[in-house]
Amino acid sequence: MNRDRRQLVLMLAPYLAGLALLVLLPATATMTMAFTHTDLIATSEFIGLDNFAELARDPAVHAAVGNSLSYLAYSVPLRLVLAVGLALLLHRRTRGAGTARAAVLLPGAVPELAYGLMWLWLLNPLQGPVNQLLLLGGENGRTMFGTLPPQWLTDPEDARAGIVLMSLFTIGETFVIVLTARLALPPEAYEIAELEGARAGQVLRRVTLPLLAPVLAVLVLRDTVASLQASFIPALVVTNGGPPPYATTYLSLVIYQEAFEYLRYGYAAAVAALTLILTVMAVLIQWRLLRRWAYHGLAGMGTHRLWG
Amino acid sequence: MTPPGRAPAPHRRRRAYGAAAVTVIFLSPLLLLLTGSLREPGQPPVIAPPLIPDSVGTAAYDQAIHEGDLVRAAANSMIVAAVGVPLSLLVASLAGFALTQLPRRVTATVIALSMLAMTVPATALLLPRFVLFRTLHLTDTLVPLIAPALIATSPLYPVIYYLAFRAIPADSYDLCRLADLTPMQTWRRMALPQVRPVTAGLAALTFVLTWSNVLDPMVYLYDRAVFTLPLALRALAAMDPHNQPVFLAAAVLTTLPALLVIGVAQHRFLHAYGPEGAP
Amino acid sequence: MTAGLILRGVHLTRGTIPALRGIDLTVARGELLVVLGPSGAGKSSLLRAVAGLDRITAGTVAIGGRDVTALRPGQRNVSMVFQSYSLLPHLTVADNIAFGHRIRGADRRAAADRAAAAAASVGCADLLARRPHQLSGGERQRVALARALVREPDVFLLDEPLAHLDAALRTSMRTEIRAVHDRLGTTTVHVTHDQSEAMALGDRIAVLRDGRIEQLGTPDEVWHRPRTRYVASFVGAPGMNLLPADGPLRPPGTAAGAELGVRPEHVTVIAAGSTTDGAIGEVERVEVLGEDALVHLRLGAHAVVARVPARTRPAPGDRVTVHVADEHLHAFDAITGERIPLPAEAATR
Amino acid sequence: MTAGLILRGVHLTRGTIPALRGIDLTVARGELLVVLGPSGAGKSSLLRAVAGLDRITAGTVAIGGRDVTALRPGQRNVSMVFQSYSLLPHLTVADNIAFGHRIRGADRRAAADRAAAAAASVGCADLLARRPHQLSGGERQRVALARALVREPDVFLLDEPLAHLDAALRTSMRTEIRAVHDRLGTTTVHVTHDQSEAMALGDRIAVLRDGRIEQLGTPDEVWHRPRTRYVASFVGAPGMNLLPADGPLRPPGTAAGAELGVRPEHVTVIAAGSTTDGAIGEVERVEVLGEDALVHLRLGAHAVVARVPARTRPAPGDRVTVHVADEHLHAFDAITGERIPLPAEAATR
Amino acid sequence: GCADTAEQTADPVSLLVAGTPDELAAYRALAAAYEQATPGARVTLIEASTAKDLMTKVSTSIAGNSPPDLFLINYRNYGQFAVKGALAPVTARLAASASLHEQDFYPQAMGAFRWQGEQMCLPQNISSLAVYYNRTLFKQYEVAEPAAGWHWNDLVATAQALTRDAGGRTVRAGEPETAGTPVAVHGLGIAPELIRMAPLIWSNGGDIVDDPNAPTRLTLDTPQAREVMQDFLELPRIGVVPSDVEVEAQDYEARFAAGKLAMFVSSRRVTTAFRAITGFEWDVAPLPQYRAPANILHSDAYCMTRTSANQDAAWRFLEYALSDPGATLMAKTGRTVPSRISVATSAAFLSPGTPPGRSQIFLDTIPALRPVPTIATWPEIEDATGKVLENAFFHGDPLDKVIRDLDAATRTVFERGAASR
Ligand SMILES: Nc1ncnc2c1ncn2[C@@H]1O[C@H](COP(=O)(O)OP(=O)(O)OP(=O)(O)O)[C@@H](O)[C@H]1O
Ligand SMILES: Nc1ncnc2c1ncn2[C@@H]1O[C@H](COP(=O)(O)OP(=O)(O)OP(=O)(O)O)[C@@H](O)[C@H]1O
Ligand SMILES: [Mg+2]
Ligand SMILES: [Mg+2]
Repeated sequence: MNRDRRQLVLMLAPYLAGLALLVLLPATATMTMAFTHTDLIATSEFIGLDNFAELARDPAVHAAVGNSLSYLAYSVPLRLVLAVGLALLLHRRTRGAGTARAAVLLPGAVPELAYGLMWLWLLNPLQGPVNQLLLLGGENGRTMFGTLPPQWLTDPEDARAGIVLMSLFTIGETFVIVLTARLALPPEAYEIAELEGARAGQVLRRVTLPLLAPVLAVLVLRDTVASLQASFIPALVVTNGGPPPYATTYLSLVIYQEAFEYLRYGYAAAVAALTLILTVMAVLIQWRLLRRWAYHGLAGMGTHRLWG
Repeated sequence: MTPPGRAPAPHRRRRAYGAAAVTVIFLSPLLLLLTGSLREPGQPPVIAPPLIPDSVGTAAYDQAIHEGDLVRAAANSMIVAAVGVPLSLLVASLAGFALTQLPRRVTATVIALSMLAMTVPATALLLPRFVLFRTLHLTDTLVPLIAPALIATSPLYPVIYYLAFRAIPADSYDLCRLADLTPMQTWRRMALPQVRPVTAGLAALTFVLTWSNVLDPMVYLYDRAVFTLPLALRALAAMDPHNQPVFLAAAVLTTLPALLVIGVAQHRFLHAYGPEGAP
Repeated sequence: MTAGLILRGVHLTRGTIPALRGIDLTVARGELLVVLGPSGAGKSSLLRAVAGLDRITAGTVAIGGRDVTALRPGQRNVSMVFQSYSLLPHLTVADNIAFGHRIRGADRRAAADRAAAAAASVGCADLLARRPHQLSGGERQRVALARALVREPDVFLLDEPLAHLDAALRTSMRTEIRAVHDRLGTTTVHVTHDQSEAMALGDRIAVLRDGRIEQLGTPDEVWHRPRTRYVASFVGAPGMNLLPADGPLRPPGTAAGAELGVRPEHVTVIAAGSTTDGAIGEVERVEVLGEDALVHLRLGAHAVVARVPARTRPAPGDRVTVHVADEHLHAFDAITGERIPLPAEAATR
Repeated sequence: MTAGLILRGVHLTRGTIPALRGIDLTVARGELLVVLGPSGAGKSSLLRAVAGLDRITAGTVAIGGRDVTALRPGQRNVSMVFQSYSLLPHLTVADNIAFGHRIRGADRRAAADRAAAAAASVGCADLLARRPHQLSGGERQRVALARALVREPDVFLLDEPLAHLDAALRTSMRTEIRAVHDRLGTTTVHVTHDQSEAMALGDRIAVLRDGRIEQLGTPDEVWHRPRTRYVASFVGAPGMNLLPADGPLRPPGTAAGAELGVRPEHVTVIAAGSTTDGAIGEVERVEVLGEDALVHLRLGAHAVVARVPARTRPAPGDRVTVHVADEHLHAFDAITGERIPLPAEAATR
Repeated sequence: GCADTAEQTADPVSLLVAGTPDELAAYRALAAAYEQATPGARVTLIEASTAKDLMTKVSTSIAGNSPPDLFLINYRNYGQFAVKGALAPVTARLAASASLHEQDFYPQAMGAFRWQGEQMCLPQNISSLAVYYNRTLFKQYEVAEPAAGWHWNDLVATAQALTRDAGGRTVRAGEPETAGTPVAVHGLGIAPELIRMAPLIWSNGGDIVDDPNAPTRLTLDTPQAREVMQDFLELPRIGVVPSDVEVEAQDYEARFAAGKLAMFVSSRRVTTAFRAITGFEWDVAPLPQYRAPANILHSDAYCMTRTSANQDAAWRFLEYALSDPGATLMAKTGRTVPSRISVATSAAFLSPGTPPGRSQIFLDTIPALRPVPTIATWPEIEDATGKVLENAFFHGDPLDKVIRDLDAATRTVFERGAASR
């Protein structure tokens, strides 16, 4: 047993080393700075919980927490549903499926600045294709739903919706992971469902989703985590944190600004700590909800520990 | 060769239409970038480029390659990807495999740590990592850009591998144990080949992440000679608005290798064992 | 009354391999047809064609008088046991069995009750809460059977549903299948390798070979009047001994190019010398199977197997006289393999 | 000579279920032991315990005189056929068979040649290039068998390796297994549900029940002297009829609390009235199995099965006289189920 | 101060700069020219693309104890470094220099980089606000071109005269007959930012902070400042500036380049971009005033890091970079107004024949230039006020509320700034 156990540990070692060296250690270093006044240039003094006291009063942080949480609430479910839907649509060999898969992945590969620019065009309030489309069915400058077209870049609500919309096009990662998980599901399970005359919805609910449950659970958690630190570059290009004062200021943007523009590293670390706490809380809540559901399924048929 | 699918014809047709619609929805916005890049640089900026370009020219591409020093940047990016992506997949799959075999407590801990690692905002890591690489005298080399391969580029990927390896029937593991395979051999001969779709998918994702990594090079790279594509692109993005086509051309050029990798990888998704891709 | 199941000119290709090549088959409503055939003959493919799991490349399938060729499996109302059980890994035994009912919108309680009853009928009542990977092979197979039997379809398709069960359980499951079948009067196609199962269970037996039906008849017919040499040698454990007509056994009036067949059960072995009526052979090997023994004999250049009571078996190396009554001989065309009526047989007609 | 395989007090728990509860077993070197037992009895668990795939909770395992209890499976040098085949989906048939050899560093060509030979011996020579999902159930099983037989281990562990094969193939595979076993002289543990396979193949038979060995003996012993009522009823298809000693059959000198057993093969059925020596029963149902028929009789309150030649079978509803020779009767303690010597038996000792 | 002066060919001098590709190319040319002019010297250019990237690089590298020897920074950001002692003063070196003299540079620029009596950095350029205008439009609608000394009200009137619909008719907000008519050309584009209002407030005799040397709060509640704010925030109501939606659809710069904006208040930066304009003629005019001429300083400077191990070599490079040939190289980009008087007044900057024809106004305004206060938290103050002002500008908040909000948003920031000095 020893030889195998040693090898297993070796197999895990690079990752653990990376994790410790590149994430855990740096993260700890930063987090300790949350209790200091650090400006990266000269001083660094311990100030206890002052940073936290300040961020409790900081309107930017308030707004960012609200924005990040609302982004999480909308984007996580929407992204997941869309990614799963697309993965299930495209997992089979049909004409055009390959192209479509590549198409879904591609937005994630477009450089962020260009991607932001593209959305700036798309969401252009006057001439943007998105609004042009919305105006198609309507008349008198109203959309097909009879509402005024959204002001993606100037109205706070619409701007946040715009950011969520943007996020829906970068689901490549979730999509690919669901797709590969779906490909690994046993065809026999589907034959059984087919024989029983299960409708598409029932197959989804009773076979596919439960079998994918562990993967989906992980993806939900990951997306939650990611959405609380959503890459701010496209958002920055498109809305620059506004419309004012803080309509699309997310936590990640606050951290970056405080740390590297205002050189308030200690304070940024406190915001990062806050983000971390929020994320861990969100993840724990979700995990409680997901755990029972995700226990079986793909993992259910899993192997037992062998060399343990 | 396409084996007879089980779905009856109308089903398949509907799926084909769906695929076409998805392609259109996801690709047409990107067309804007393409047509934007085909405009003549130096003209007044437009509100948005037309979907169908009025005049087509590649002047922007020439200028981009020249001013952005894209060839050298691409070479640097290639080096990073060529070393980083395989290394990252190796780390991820080895770790994912080990997790299926180690005691449950270890697994749970490592997965929790991975989740925690994903939780840490990237900006919070920037400075300590800089200090770390600086201490190791590795700034201004490509090493810090390859280093994230050690955490599998994203701590999500070992977990995904873990789930994939877990889904392999226990029998297959038993077989390998009977044949006295070491965990390493089991990983290489039995487990890894069975999760090829996962490897292909994660290869594409890892490549995209590595290829478009901009925060790390921004901090670690000083010398223009080691700039990677995202940095070169960032420089071009700072150009005046009338030179936007140049930036877009560079963006398109930057995207092309990723497109290639995605295309190849997605081809591999299909290549699973079994009628529907399942083992 | 319309037939329960009709296949006409059914062809099916799996991958590049033609698994079925022209199956014409009519199963009466309420009939239990057993399908026999060597490994790879296309038995599972036949069931899959009926269920609609694989698209047939030619021909038509009708169930209960309804052409289902173009219908999806779910629309065909068949219930199937897969050769490899095929349980849903994420469901408990109870949920696996109740799956079909739940899909059809049955109330959770009612479905659970029926599942429990079905599990009890296959002796798995205490496994309801387990998941498939926690079951032994035979237990999985029984759960799969329960899942199929719990429904009331137009056709049962059972692919070696008892292969992993012990003899006792197999007998009782066989009875259970028959009982369900008789109670519901459901047309059933049952694939098995077990001869006694085939004989005991089947109203008729279809012998499949290389994607074609070699013989279709009652167990009696298949046993006593194999239509071809192949069926003769395939049915029975072991199958008929086949010898050239000019070999050691030489019944009167056999065509020259024929081959003779005789079941091991009909080969009488007597200690050599006690009578001269028969050929002289040597015992090569003896296998005892409980009450009976298989005696492997060498008659000149030919190998012959005899099934004799274990108590009176000869010992290896013994020289014995081998005797076969004329009425137990079968003749087949040496080239086509088709059955040729023998005088003795012709007389009984 | 050391024993090929020794298990002492082996306990094994799967999940929370005690699958083996105290197995003591010695298999001689070169012996072929057949394991019989009902579904869920622990047969597969026994093989897994020997292979080391599951850690035993108590006891020791020794292979070829070497205590392997603490060794990992790979160090035990066993070769196994899994009940569910366990083929690797990404490898071709050839590579699946060659898997073990390639791992051990065998030259690619040599391994391929051996794989081809092994495939040919199980009749899969033309499937070498296919992948498992392109095979029929029986073909998969044969490939699994080939993969096990291609090696030369200290112990073969075969878990129902022939379950999905037709009778003809099963007979020839059985011969193949025996041949390999005889050639290599390898200790073999073979799980099967097929009685004739057990009888034909096994040097000895172990009957497992609920994780314990109920009887261990030669096929003859198990058949003729079942150690318990359970073995009596389990072995045979169908097993022994069991009747109370004060029931319709009443041999001289039976203890009051005993149960009598008689194999269906030994129940003689004669048209009622032709003789008065025996009990009178009524025929309830008749199953024809080729040459034989099973006659289900009712003797007063008791059900009895008789195996009679199909030609002389009675019809359902017939009233018949049932006779059993005394020497064919077995007696068991009604409470413990243990065998009780009968006078007739005692005499033959 | 532990530099090895003897060794000329020691470590190369590292210079961190940010800019567009053409600016970076100019720096590269500068470095090359220096290396050629000074045998054995080497310069390593560290290129960032934007000012933000530069800040990130400077801060991480200083924190990581590997700062560049020199970096280029805007004086509005330089306060954080000056205050925290990250910079090496150059007062003594300048005094001792044979080639560089204080009087070679515009004092307004030099002053902005002086901190507690020390010259912390040497300015590379000196820019200011100007009104870019579309001369073709002025001619077409026969509106008089702006002249030096014009008043804010003149600007507004001019803007009104130039705000036209697609048919060329003037559009006036509030006039019923033109209500709802889409505006094709707006009269004026000006970003609602503190640094745009500041010169106007100064011009009106007010100030933006209580004490320019040690600011503790904004003083926008003075009558002088109020008047300017009032006028400024009125612009959208008058309808001469594009609405927020229109700005988001097309920003001022693009709007001007597209000929849809008659006047645009900006610094020298946009010149290069506008030189690509072919569709119409354009020029620059001085910033309008209230009572007295006033303008705001835009300037970048070379700063030397205190922990640099190579300060002497760095200084030698500085001497070259700010010399006539060095400064001329940088002036050729056209983006900036050179801080070196001799170069600013040469053809290298004034570049006769290329627009803007009235480049001289950038020099003329120099005497009226004022810097914003040097305080560590100035970037934060700009961001915070920007948000309030943008809201007020486009949504028409009442003036009192705006001033209150501005004060509330900046008080603590000023406090922090004061604390860190
Ligand atoms: N993974 C498991 N988890 C829990 N219980 C199990 C598991 N596998 C088998 N069992 C239980 O252990 C007992 C022995 O199982 P085993 O597989 O050894 O039976 P078996 O004799 O091989 O039966 P079969 O003939 O049906 O294959 C059974 O009661 C079974 O339900
Ligand atoms: N997915 C597949 N792809 C290609 N060939 C296949 C596939 N499945 C089965 N075959 C082939 O089709 C033929 C018929 O297979 P089928 O499964 O119907 O046999 P079967 O009669 O059920 O055999 P068994 O008794 O071994 O289960 C066989 O030759 C088999 O090799
Ligand atoms: Mg089959
Ligand atoms: Mg078993």
